[in-house]
Amino acid sequence: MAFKQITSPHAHASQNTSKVMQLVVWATVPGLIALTYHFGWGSLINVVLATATAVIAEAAVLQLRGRSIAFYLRDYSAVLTAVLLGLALPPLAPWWVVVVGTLFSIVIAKQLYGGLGYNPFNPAMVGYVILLISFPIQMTTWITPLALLPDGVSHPGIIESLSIVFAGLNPADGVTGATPLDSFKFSDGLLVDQIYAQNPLFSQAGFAGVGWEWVNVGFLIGGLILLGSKIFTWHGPVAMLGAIAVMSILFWDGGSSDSPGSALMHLFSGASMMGAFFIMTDPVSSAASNRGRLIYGALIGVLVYLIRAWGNYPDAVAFAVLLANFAAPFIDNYTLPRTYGHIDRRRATEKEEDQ
Amino acid sequence: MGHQPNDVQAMQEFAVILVSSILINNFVLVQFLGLCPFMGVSTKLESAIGMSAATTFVLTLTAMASYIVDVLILMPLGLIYLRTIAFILVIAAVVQFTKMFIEKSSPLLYRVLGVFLPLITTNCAVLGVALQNASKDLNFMQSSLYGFGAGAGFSLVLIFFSAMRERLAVADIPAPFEGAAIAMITAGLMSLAFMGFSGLV
Amino acid sequence: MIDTIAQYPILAALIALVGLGILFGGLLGFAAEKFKVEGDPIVEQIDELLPQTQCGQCGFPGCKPYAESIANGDAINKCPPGGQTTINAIASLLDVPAPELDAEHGEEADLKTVAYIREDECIGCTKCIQACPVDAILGAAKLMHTVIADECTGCDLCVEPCPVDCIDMLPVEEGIKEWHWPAPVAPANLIASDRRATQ
Amino acid sequence: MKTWVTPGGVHPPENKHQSLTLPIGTLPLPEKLLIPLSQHIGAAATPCIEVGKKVLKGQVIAHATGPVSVPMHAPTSGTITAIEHRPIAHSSGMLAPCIEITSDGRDKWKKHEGIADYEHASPSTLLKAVADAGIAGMGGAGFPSAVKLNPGRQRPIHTLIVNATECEPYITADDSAIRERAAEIIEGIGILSQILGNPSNILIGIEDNKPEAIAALEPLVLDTGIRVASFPTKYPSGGEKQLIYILTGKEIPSGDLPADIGMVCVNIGTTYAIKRAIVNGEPLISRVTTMTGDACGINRNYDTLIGTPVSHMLAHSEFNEQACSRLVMGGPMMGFSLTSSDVPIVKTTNCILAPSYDEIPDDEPAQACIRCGMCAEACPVSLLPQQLFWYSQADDQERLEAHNLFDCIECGACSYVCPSNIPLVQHYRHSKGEIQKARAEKIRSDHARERFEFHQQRIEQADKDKEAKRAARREAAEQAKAKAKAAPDSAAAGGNPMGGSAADIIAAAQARAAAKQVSPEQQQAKFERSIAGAEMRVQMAEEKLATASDSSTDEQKNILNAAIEGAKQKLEQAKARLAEHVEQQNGEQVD
Repeated sequence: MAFKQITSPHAHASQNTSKVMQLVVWATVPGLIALTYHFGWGSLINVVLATATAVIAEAAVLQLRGRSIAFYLRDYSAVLTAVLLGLALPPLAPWWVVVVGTLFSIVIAKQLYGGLGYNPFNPAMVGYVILLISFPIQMTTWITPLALLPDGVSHPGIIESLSIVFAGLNPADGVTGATPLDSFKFSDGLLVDQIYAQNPLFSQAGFAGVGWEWVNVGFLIGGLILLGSKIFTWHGPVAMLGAIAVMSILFWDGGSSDSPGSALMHLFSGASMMGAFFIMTDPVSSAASNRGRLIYGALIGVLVYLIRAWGNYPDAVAFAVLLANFAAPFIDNYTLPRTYGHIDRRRATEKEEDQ
Repeated sequence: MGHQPNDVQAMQEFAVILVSSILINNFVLVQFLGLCPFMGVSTKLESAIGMSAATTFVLTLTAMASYIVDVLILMPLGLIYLRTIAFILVIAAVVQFTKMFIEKSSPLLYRVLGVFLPLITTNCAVLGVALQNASKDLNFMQSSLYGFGAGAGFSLVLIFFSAMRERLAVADIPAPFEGAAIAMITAGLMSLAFMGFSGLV
Repeated sequence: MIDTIAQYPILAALIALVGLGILFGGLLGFAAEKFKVEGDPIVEQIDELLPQTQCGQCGFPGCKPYAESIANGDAINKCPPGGQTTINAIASLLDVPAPELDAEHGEEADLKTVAYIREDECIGCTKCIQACPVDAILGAAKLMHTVIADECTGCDLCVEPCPVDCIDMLPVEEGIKEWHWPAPVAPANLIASDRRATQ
Repeated sequence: MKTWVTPGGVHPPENKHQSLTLPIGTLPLPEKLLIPLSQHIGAAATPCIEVGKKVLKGQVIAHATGPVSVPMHAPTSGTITAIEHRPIAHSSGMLAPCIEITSDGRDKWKKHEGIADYEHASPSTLLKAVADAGIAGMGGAGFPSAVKLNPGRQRPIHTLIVNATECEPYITADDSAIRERAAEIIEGIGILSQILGNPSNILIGIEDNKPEAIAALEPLVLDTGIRVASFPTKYPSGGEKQLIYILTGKEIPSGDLPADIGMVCVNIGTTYAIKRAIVNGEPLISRVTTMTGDACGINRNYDTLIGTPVSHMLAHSEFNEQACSRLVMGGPMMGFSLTSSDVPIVKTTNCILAPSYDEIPDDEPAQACIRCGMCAEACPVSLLPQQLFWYSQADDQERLEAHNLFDCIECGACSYVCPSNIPLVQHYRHSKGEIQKARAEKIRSDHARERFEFHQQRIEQADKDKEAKRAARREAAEQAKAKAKAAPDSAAAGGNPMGGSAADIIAAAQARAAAKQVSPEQQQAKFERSIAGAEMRVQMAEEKLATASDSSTDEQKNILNAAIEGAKQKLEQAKARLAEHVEQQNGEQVD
């Protein structure tokens, strides 16, 4: 009788990459709901449009490379990238913004490097940064949160939203506005308390910024679900959020006009939570070991704060993630865990074992 | 901030120069200077570290030497128009000196750096530092620091980049993009990320 | 003095540049003396990476001379016994791109071979003994010779001189102790890779 | 009792209940048994019987080769029918030397008895008995027990750990052995302790998923100093290094053995074999093996003779080949797949697993590694499997070693959790093999270099020697030549009457030099002798001519005449030279 020669182990856990990716996609739902509730249909349209673009782009590249399209599409990584990019883009952004960003994400940042598993940079963030630098106006036009809409104005309905996105119609007055980080950054000469009192984005907020705080809570919930299902370890997100908190407490000067803002505001504004749980946890482009992820996360946190506080960009998660991606392979070389039976950690560049 | 004591102010100034030269005006990723060693010596981490050390050394030394030549010789004699040629002379001498030093102290590094070591002479980053120093009217300390910062910035991105390229060596990159092509794309994406530093300081 | 010179810009420029030249020339002259280098330790490192078959397929009488030649800038792809692995290792040492094996010097053998003398046919001429670069052949004039298989590098230098063609290069058999798992192969229909197609 | 927790680990479904419903059984005697000569780590045993010979059960059929080796014994009585290469239980599916015994069906033991009064026997006597019984570690690695139990004086053993962990799913061989043979096992541990010089600490490490086994052991260890340490179930806890850490919190330094930190770890099956060897005098010829998996109708443990073909076992377990997805020797995590069911059970075989496709489906194609890090979380020795995989693909041996590839115990936890179905362990095994090959080649090439350098030196030396010899010979030749020149040999001197002036001078000088050495009287005698000789030759030639004149042809006569003429000439010359010589002598005397 003849049998197959197969390497051990023979047993296999039920987890697989497609399931992981799908779970991450589902975990964005609380955040998406919050976005849709507070900012209208725009985000949902972004997500759908980006997903369609991503799947087509990925299939096209795979076709060009002569790979099995079905096999690679089934890993859902393109969908995940598109969903994350769609969530990060401003709602009701023109369709070409979404399409261009997604194309850059999938084609340049992912497929040129060989596809899933090989991309050194987070594809969604590459797409985002390219858009931010190329189309600053479209990228900084946000929607006013539901609670702050002027009387008689509401978010555009689904049909109207579609025509804004695809036909270039202008949304009604008052529907677009600044984000909390934006308005905070450009309120020079005002004390923090004054900003909080004068700007409805803060004065009518629960604890950080109208609408935004709930979006962040939504992503936090999704992130905790993923953490609970052991999709990633706590090291990265905790290090990143911790670093943001520590930096903002360190530089909180009691609320002077130079103050870059409170820890609470930084943690629950902009893309903090989404960055911490959905962007920087992208394992492909992050550091490999737990210790490496602590350093990697902290680096992102520090960079986010630095750029938010003193740089030109009000939100900095995308830049910070890309910069940390750049550093990740280097971090990996010097953060190997201590292996059983060894006294010290080793460096990846070590030539021979020191006996 | 004008009321703060002088040394604190000086310290802040130095910090600004460093941050500016390392991150915001990074010679490679923002000013696009010194790209040939950046692409050429980044396939291996070890040689990248060696190249970084050599370049930083040369940059600092050149910044100092060119300052001295500029202030003590060119300015008094009204020969500012000779800056470029005088600086090139300075750079050539410093690089040659570094080359001899490395050849003696680390033959393998010497071999690994190969043609790029003498090429530091023509590394535009070096001349760039000397000329920028002169045009910015920095003093001796500031010039040296600027030179060192430029070297540190170069080292930072070169070392990170080489660690990344080592990883890319295994990636399943489409054939037309293998090697230098994907490295250029990576450098481009990096430079994109470095735009995030603009406005800092 | 400075004023005088400053009045004649050409003179000033001349003096400044010549002065600088002399200054740096002196400095470099001093450095050249101080950091004088003798010998080339890289040869040893290259020699370490060569397979030491001493087969001479590279055109040099042994591995060491080839190592010296590489250190002096010769091509690194002339060693068929080492094959691509050796080329890659040297390329990595010298940090140059790894070329493919130069077919002019021979092809990389898939299997390691050792010489084997058909002892019945051996006439005891000692020609192969003289050809062997590692003294792996035992025997004396008019007596049958034999190869010490463990010492044989598989260079096949002994095959040519044998007047009765009684030397075969036989592949070394891989026993159960030498066996190790092959690398897993990706399913063919998934990776119809463009990368491999170009190679 | 305090236990420690190893990093990583996984919790695969245990699947142990199937094979525990029935007690340990025995199989009918197989017709043919196949005993591989290498069932252990170390040198293969050397056969000491010939084909055709009859053997009794327990009789030695192969001797140990060297110190790290074990002998083999006939598992049953019968005839040796072959000593040749056969497929054995090895991942490669390759052949290896085996001894085949055709059973005579009588299963007749050779005479055997244990060591009476073993409690008072010396450790060396006991060790010899263990070695002679052919016992090698039965947990999986198969390290010769007698070697392991003899760490030497400089490594005193303070802790003896008995490994009853059996952390792999499906396997219940140790569990059922403890349930049924606890007393004998404890006796075996006592013997081990005696051999090791009564270590202060004796622990039985067992996972808490075997409550029956723990219950069987606990009453027996009271007042023996042995402690039963149970700890939470996790795979892999049964690795020697892992178990030592779990029980003592100590790590074995990389590359060292447990004995280097004063510990010895022995599988619980081995302790039973040692008891049987010492007390009953039985060599290791059978072991408990689990037969399990859904492709078999009967799942249970068997007391199997070493050498029993797997096919025999399957045949008695209602095996359904169509339903079987693969055939595994060992457990689902570390066992290796068998390509043929003809291979025999060996001393290290604790389980034969014949799973159905539902239990263990065919492997799915590997997807890209997304560096998710689940493997690193599962790794029990804190490696970074994703990095190892990356460098294994790149064949970057330097980085692999820097990432401690050789500390990988190949437990398979990383592959088990990998969401992309990457056969990580196979990558590591491949890379380990490649690195070992490279190391061996490095040694070979260094050796070749030495030999080449020596060769060159030798050639150089030989050339030098040759040159020196040639120089010496040249000198000797010149001297000889000088002698010859000086000697007024008739042919030499006479053949050259009109040489060049320079040559004449030299010849003269040489002649003078020679003349000084030879006394004139001697020379005169020599000349006279040559004259006498020449006269003789002339005479003989003339006689010949006289006798030949009647019968010979003109031609022959001419030759003879010429010879006479020549001889006469020589005679003349010799006379002339004598005269010259005498004249010279006189002249010299005058001078």
